Amino acid sequence: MTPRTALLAAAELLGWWVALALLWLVLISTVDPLELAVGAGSALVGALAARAARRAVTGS
Amino acid sequence: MTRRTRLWVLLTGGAGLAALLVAACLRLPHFGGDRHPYGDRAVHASLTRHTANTVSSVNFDQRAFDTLGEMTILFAAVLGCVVLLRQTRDERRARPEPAEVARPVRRYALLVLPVALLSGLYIVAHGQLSPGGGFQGGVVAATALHLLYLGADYAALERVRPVGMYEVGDALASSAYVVTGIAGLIGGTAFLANTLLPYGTFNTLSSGGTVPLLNAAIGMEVACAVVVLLARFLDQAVEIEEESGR
Amino acid sequence: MNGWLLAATVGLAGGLGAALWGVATGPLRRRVVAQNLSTALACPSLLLLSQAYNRPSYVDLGLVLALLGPVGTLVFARLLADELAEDPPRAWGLTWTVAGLGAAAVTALCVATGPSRAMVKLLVIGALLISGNAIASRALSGGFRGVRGG
Amino acid sequence: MADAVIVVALLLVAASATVAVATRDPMRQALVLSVLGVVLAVLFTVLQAPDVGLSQLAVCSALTPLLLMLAVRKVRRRGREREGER
Repeated sequence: MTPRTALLAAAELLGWWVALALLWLVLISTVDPLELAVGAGSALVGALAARAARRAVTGS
Repeated sequence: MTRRTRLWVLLTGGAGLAALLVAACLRLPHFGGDRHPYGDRAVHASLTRHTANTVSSVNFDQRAFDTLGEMTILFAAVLGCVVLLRQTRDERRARPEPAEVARPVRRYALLVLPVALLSGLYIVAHGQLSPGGGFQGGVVAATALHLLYLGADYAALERVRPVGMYEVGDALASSAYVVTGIAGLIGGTAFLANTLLPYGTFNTLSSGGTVPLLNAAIGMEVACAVVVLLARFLDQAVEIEEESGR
Repeated sequence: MNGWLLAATVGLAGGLGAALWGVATGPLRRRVVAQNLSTALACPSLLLLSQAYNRPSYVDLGLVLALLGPVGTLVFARLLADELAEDPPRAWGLTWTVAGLGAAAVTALCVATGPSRAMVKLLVIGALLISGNAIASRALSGGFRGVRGG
Repeated sequence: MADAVIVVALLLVAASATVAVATRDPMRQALVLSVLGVVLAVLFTVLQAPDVGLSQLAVCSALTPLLLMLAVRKVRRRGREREGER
């Protein structure tokens, strides 16, 4: 895990996290701190799944 | 006890049951009418506990014990599938060969997988506010994971989905549901009673006391159960073959 | 007289009726296209119903159908790849007209809801639905040619 | 007006259920079951039961077809292997 690939991985995760957090904001109706916290957590899970899926497919 | 007499016993029993059913149906509230004795009480109870979605309140608060039964039914069904669809001695497991899928389909699968996963988590989290809940969100999240099989091949899905972890997740979520129930006992009230947590402000994520917790437990349990179930079906259909030489 | 409800009823009766007739009769390739179009027609109807009943929470049903409808068609495309290989379905015209209908319904709903996060949610659902159905019909007409074992 | 949509949904469910029973080939029946699921979800939504409609949608749109088609594939493959050996 050279620094470069680590940076790339972090950038990809961050990209997915921002996109999914925005999608969460669109999905919910009322915005309050707890919703944002749960949204951030779910977006992180989604970002990890997205990266794992891409690596699984390209790796094959 | 010839066949004819047995038939007669069946017919009389059936006729009696039919008569009772018709009598009961005649006294049901009118279709689309405004008198709902059970509905009014359920809505009143769910509103007093600040749960916006009455169906979730019935599922996870007033009749939480029935949902415990439903959860164990799903758990037992998946357990039965795992036992039945296991690899027997005379079968061998062939490596699933990588499949070549059209680029747009693969890109679509990789794009929609996280979106569907997030939507599933959204449906589980807002179970007690808007239509949805643990069951629906869990199935959506589990189906999202299988976009990998549809968009690429089974080897890619196997790399991302360690089945053992999902079986543990299934068992953990079921026991989390039961432990939340027992916490009600320890708290001095009844099993699965919704008296532990404050009910929070209406129509927010933290409203409804233990309803969100039970929702999350059911969501995780259903998602893991569906993944384990589909894993066994996919194994049988894609990987496991009979020994050709007799 | 609720215009949205009328539009939803016409969409359901006409669209789903035709999809059901298409999936019930005819060669396998037409049945698969009919199944694909059944979700492409049902999702806008669900969105119209949520506007007709004035309940924004019903939009989540449209969201789930827009996400999982095309996945169902991908399942059929992948597991029927051998049967569909002989005469692959060619229904681009029909798919794009139905997508156009869906887009029209979504834009009408967006105009009705006005600029807000709810409108963005409707646009996201519309985009998911149309891209999903386009990809699904792409998969039906030969997306899984290289797949032997399924 | 609201009843009209209920009548349409009920008719569609009745028709697709009959077609599902009438279709003999399992693969074609899986297709019809998928459409039946969507129509049932619409009926539940029209009868103001969105939670049930959502469960019906979540299960019938992708999960049931996948289970059905995998089972049909396994049975067909086993049949073909048996014929190959005989």
